[in-house]
Amino acid sequence: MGEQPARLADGGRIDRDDRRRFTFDGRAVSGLGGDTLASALLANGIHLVGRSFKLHRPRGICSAGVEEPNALLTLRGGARREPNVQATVAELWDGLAVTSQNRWPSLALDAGAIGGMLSRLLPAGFYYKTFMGPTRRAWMLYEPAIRRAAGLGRATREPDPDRYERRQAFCDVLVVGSGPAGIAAALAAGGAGARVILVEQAARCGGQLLAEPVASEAESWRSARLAELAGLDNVQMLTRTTAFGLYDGNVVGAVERAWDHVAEPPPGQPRERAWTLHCGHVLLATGATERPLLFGDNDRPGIMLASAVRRYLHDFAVLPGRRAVVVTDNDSAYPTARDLARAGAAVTLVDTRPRAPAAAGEALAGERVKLLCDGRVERVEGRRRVRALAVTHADGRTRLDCDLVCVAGGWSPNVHLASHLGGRPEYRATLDAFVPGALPAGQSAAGALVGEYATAAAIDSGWRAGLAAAGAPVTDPPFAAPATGALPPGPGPAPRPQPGGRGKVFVDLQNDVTAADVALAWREGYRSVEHLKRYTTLGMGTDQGRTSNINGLALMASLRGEDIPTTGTTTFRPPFTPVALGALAGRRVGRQFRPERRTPMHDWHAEQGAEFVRAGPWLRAWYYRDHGADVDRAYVAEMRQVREGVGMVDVSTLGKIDVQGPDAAEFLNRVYVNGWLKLPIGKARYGVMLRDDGFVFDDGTTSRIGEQQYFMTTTTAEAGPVMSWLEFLLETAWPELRVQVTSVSDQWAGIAVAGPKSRRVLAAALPGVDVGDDSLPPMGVRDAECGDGLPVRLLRVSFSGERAYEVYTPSGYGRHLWERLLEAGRPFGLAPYGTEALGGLRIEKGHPAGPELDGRTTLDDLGLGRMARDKPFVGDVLRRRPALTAGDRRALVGLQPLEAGEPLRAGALVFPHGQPNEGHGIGHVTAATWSPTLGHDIALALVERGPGRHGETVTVASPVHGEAVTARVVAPVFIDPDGERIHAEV
Amino acid sequence: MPRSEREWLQSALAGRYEPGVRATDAAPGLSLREIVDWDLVQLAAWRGRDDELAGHIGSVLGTARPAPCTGVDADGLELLAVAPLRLWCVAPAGDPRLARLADSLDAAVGCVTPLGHSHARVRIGGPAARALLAQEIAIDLDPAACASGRIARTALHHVPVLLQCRDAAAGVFDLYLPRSFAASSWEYLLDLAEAHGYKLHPRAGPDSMA
Amino acid sequence: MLRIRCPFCGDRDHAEFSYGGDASVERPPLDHDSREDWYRYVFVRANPKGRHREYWQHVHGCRSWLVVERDTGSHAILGVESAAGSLEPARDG
Amino acid sequence: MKYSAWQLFRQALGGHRGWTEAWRKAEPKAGYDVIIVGGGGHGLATAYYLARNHGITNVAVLERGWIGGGNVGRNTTIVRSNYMIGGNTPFYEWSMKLWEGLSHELNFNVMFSQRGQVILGHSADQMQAHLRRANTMRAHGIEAEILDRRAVQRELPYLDYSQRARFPIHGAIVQRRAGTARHDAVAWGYARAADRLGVDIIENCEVQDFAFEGGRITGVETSRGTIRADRVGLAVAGHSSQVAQRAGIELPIESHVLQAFVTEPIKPLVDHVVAFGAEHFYISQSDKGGLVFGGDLDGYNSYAQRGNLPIVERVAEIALALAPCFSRLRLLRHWGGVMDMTMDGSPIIDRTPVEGLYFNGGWCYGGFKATPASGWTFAHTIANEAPHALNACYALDRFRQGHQIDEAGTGPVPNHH
Repeated sequence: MGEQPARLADGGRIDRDDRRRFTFDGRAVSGLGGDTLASALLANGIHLVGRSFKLHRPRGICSAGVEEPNALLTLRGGARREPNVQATVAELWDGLAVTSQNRWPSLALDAGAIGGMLSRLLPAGFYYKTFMGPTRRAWMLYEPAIRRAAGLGRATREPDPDRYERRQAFCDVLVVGSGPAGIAAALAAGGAGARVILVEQAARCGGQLLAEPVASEAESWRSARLAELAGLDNVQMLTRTTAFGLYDGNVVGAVERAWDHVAEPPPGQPRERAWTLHCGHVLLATGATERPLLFGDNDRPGIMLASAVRRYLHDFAVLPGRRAVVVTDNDSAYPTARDLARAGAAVTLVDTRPRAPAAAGEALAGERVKLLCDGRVERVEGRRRVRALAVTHADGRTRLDCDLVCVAGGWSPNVHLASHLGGRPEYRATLDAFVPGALPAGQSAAGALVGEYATAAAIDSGWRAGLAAAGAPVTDPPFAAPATGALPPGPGPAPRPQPGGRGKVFVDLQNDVTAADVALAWREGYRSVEHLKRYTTLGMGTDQGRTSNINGLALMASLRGEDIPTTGTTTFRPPFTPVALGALAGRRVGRQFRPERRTPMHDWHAEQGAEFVRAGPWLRAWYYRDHGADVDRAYVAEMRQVREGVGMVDVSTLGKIDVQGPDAAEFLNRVYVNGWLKLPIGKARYGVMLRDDGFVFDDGTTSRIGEQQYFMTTTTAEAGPVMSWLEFLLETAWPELRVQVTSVSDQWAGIAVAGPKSRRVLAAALPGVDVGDDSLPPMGVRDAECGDGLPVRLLRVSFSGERAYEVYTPSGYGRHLWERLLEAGRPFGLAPYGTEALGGLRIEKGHPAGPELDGRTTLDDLGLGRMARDKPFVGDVLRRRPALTAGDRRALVGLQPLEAGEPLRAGALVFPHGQPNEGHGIGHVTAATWSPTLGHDIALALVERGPGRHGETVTVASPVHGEAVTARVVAPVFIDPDGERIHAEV
Repeated sequence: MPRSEREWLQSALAGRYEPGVRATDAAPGLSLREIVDWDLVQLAAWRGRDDELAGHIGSVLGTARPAPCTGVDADGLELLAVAPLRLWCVAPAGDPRLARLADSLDAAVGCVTPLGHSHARVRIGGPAARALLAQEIAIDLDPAACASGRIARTALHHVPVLLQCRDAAAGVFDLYLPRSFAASSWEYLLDLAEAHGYKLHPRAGPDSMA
Repeated sequence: MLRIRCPFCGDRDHAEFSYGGDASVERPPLDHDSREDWYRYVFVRANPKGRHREYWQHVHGCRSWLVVERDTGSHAILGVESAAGSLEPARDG
Repeated sequence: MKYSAWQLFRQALGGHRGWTEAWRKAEPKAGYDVIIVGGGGHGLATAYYLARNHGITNVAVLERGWIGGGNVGRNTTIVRSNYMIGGNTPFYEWSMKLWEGLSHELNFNVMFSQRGQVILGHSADQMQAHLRRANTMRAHGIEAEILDRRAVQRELPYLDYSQRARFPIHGAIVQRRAGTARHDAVAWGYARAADRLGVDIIENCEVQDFAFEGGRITGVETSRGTIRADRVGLAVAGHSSQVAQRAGIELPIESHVLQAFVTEPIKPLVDHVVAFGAEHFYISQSDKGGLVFGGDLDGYNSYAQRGNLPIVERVAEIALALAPCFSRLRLLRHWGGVMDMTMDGSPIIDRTPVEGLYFNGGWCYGGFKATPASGWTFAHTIANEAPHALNACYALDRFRQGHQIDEAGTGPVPNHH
């Protein structure tokens, strides 16, 4: 076969000087710049491009756009491999490699077709009725085979090498679609001064105008108007951009295939760009889609939509067949017959109507087209390509040799976007189609979408809608509508030809749903449109049933003996056409998936070989590799360091809130369970907050800095929620309080220096600052400035139980303070420690933390009940509900193994000793650590009636590890119960 | 500011800031710079006392309070109306007027919170500045909708930031990034900027142009 | 995509706000000791289909708490005011 | 007519003209012993078990539209029983046991695929939480495994184990018996099986009001007239507040929209149900080949069965954080379902203050997997006018008493569960 044998000598909007080579299933072929993959394949006489989903029937190219149900191909390879790409949408580039799908070993002979021969055993929903035996788990035997058989193309398993972007944009008027109506609308709104964005999913603007010859009035109109648009700097035109969804607030999601029409995007450029369009007005000019006809074997390659064939003729200069039969039930296919004849094809036109209306007849005047009226297709010959058509008609029965069949079953407006917000499309009998129902303010529709099929009418409706959208007075278009070769479907629809003829009558080509399947669904009672759809999978394909919905609906309606509107329609869901997940994610991939929070000392930790742990958005130093090969060795060394000498830990992640105002004390007194009215300046206090429902919310230390100024700290995890909660109370519950709260978490770096040598380290590091116990006793607070001017805030608080201080400084100085302390601490053996050691130290002291503050514990559960004062505070009323005060609640205890060597682990369960370890047990271990001080594992646990069980032995089980350790319940303070070490110094 | 403080002070972008040009073609679409040597204090009024706060501003600076979501420039000291009852006062480090604004505020009117260390500040200019910001920020930055002096506290990929339009005509913006997020957000911005090409200038003070 | 007109910041995107739930339930005074009333405030919801007064915080903006009136069937936003009340009226962004 | 391969063969010979209605198109009778309001999975299952377990066959299921049109036909079809908190663990495990025999029980293939659910852990703390969950399951005789990073990589090689992962995978908790089922088939299967036991399934019949007599319910007013009933059970999750209100019952429930997503069909890629650990996201592959996934609620009260763009984008981001190779896969459809969100994230199956009126709802995310046990226990509660041991904890009054069943620990904030 010669090169591009079906390419016409002239015409088309392709670039004949730009020859592009590509391969189809390994076969080298060529096309031209401006081709789609489909037009290039057709130019090479290739119709058979795939096998159907269920029955593996040979399938060809059926359309010229996003409605394509059949021609799904796999593009590219390796990491860029993409299955299920519509050949009618993909643009051709030089070097493109294309493979067909769902066939083995080859497209021509496909083993799967055997399944097709068994098709009588595979009616709609057959799988609900079988595969249930022999065993209860039988489905697990059948499923793998069924999964392999299903699923169209194969996806890559490699990470995507391409970039994607998101973009926000704002406009007064968004016009969706660049057909005659869309172009007129954009010109009208743009001319009226509105900020306009026009989106067109194809590479070329023009919509149905692209089906007109390049040498035509329509084409000159198209180019003139596009030039005018390009001249308006308040109009932005986005081609290759699909408006995929209409969302609340007149927001439209659109995806621009910016660099998907080349082998690889240029460096730095995105393959696709997802636009979020914030629109004052959304004007839909999304056009209409032609419907196929129902007859036996109507799925054979070579059977195409009439409008698509005309588009291939004039936009791509491709003649898809030389012996054509056009079968139509309306006028709109007559121009296709005429133009095929003019292009040199032998054409027969079969009109299902008794006689052709005058307008239609004129279109054929003087053309060599044979016209047969009152026609019906009886039989289709040919498997991999249509060979002949047997038709009955007014004058009898004829067998028509052919290699192309153009079908025209009327038009369906593309109402998808118009119904994304729940608006029900409404059926218009005169069109035998659904059009958008009433649209909300800020949205309108024009052109074929509202049934204005004639070019002039479409242009006029677009122009008026455009002016209205821009809020401008409505005038007549300043330009005359072009005469075109197109014809509207004609006066009213003829009665739908009933499906007939031999062979399967396909309604949904992609999902292999036949007229018989629809009848079966009806017979079995799946009669509501949704049941029909779900039972037969009608319209559930990647084409969202663009060519099948109405035909299926009409069949069901006639079976129910109702009209179409009574039978109803299914809702259309976004996206309008499938959207790559990569485009939706934009650059928020890999490390940039979520932002990271780092402390001012982060880089130091990294440089010094810290292993980091993720705490929400934060990265925290978990342990330092210098201190041990793995976390278990390192944290023990770090704990020992604190108990025996001095260590320091980065606590900058703590939430810090500046609380100021004449009523600040009263405010704290309401949000904390304990008392705050008498806290003197220069003192800190531990506080606990409850939720309204009486469970513990958060805890932390709050210091009184000045007469009406407090410095609140929260846990790292709850910093954000606590801040919002305080703001909520101040703005909604107690607006009368004169209090301002400001997050200062990022203003301050924080370092805890802990251990018997901590005071001496501070004295050395902070010249001129008195850190003596008189000026800084336990729970003392001081703002101070070092001799050299370094500002610090000192808190004498201890999480470890040792003498300890928290030192804060403005975060810009954080690393300096850290290094200064390290330097000054060297003589004392100061070493940093990480969060693992921090956790171990607090377990030894029994301080509740994250694992105990799990949102399900009460003050009493945590042994903090005595903190509550007799005053109103948030959560006080509901914490007294029966279930929260019941005696059998799980409360905090310590656990230690009877045998020193035995392990205790967080996540283990606690059972009564000597009873089977079944059910929920009497408690669970919340935190566990090796205690270097005691030389064995210790744990904190929440255990029923915990405090009453001190001394009891229990079983601590981790069935996952096959462990059951006998342990003793003890008080949750393992070392220094009298708290003397906070004074200790060496 | 005193020499010693300069040595102590570390930018949140330290280690992630290498001035130079990153662009595929000769003309980078973006000009980026970290702004340093500035200070920030927040003045907040108790509810119902914001007029007195405005009076206080007037008496110290002789300027009127800025309208919501705008800033006014009192020869180098910028007042930004960032929230109800709240003003940010931004000035070159060591500007004595900051201290005066803070120290002389009547405690019966409102309170002062130093926030000078809580943000990193970057200046974004060049023809692609709006395009860059529009990749993440859902605010209409068209000069007609966002004039010079306009500010907006908004979100940049989950991070609360303050965006200031310094020059609508030239398309120059300042971004205040919360310190703990700054390094991460900066890495993200540079990644987005690759699509446009950028020139990263050496750090400079508030008065430097992009 | 909800666009909420913050009285202070103007028209802003969904992503800048966090939801605070039903604003029609009245919070009992702190010293109000009726467990039943607190139970109803914390747990019981009218959950209307249609107009709904609800709290949103402009958490990535000025951090104001707002009372938004929104239709839970159509998501149409019918009004926005600051929860604390004492702000200037809604202004354009 | 019994379904079987043999039957399929016989019908094929007759051109499939012999198949009969899966369930009768029943006309409402004047009265019933029990009326179930709501023809979703739970309502149909309840009717089935009323007939099967309690011999109560004079039952009608009233459905406003078409059966299975609510969340049973909109969810992401995940079935699991890996619950940790008292009450939940045994209930969902009983449901799992019923799932394992369901296709046989109903003679309708619900395609229950026990492909295993893998929940990832991204930190030591998270793995500790997983360990407690796994131990709780084991102690209840429910199989559960903890996998380390290597083992996860062996089984799910397509996830992100690279340096660029923002939340590196530390390990996972696995329940092998968990999986997916064909959601529509569950509704149709229960409907057909209930119908065969004599239950009337009445579609396009909206309940508009209730009839009382001396504080006891006596029937319902519907779009197709008044229907008497001794007992009425509500199973209208998503719209519980709306319906219960007409019976004067207040609920601790808000309605929120949860979105679901499906990609184009591809050949087998994801063989398990996989849940991301750092944010809420779960994914599996349908037998047709589409990747089915979901994430968080949109996060504000809604009765609109559609969601918004922010969640669509967030879910796509998480999908790629989980498996970068998903990037070029295309989203085919996304839709929304209206959830009853309770104040503790757990359901309600109980009597109500109105005599003869029973309530089943508040299913939050958990409704689909619970369908069999929900029907089983609700039927028991209605038949015996007292809860079954398995649903005693799901009492309507538990919030007043403080018996919150808060698996997430996020407190009385419906959109945080």
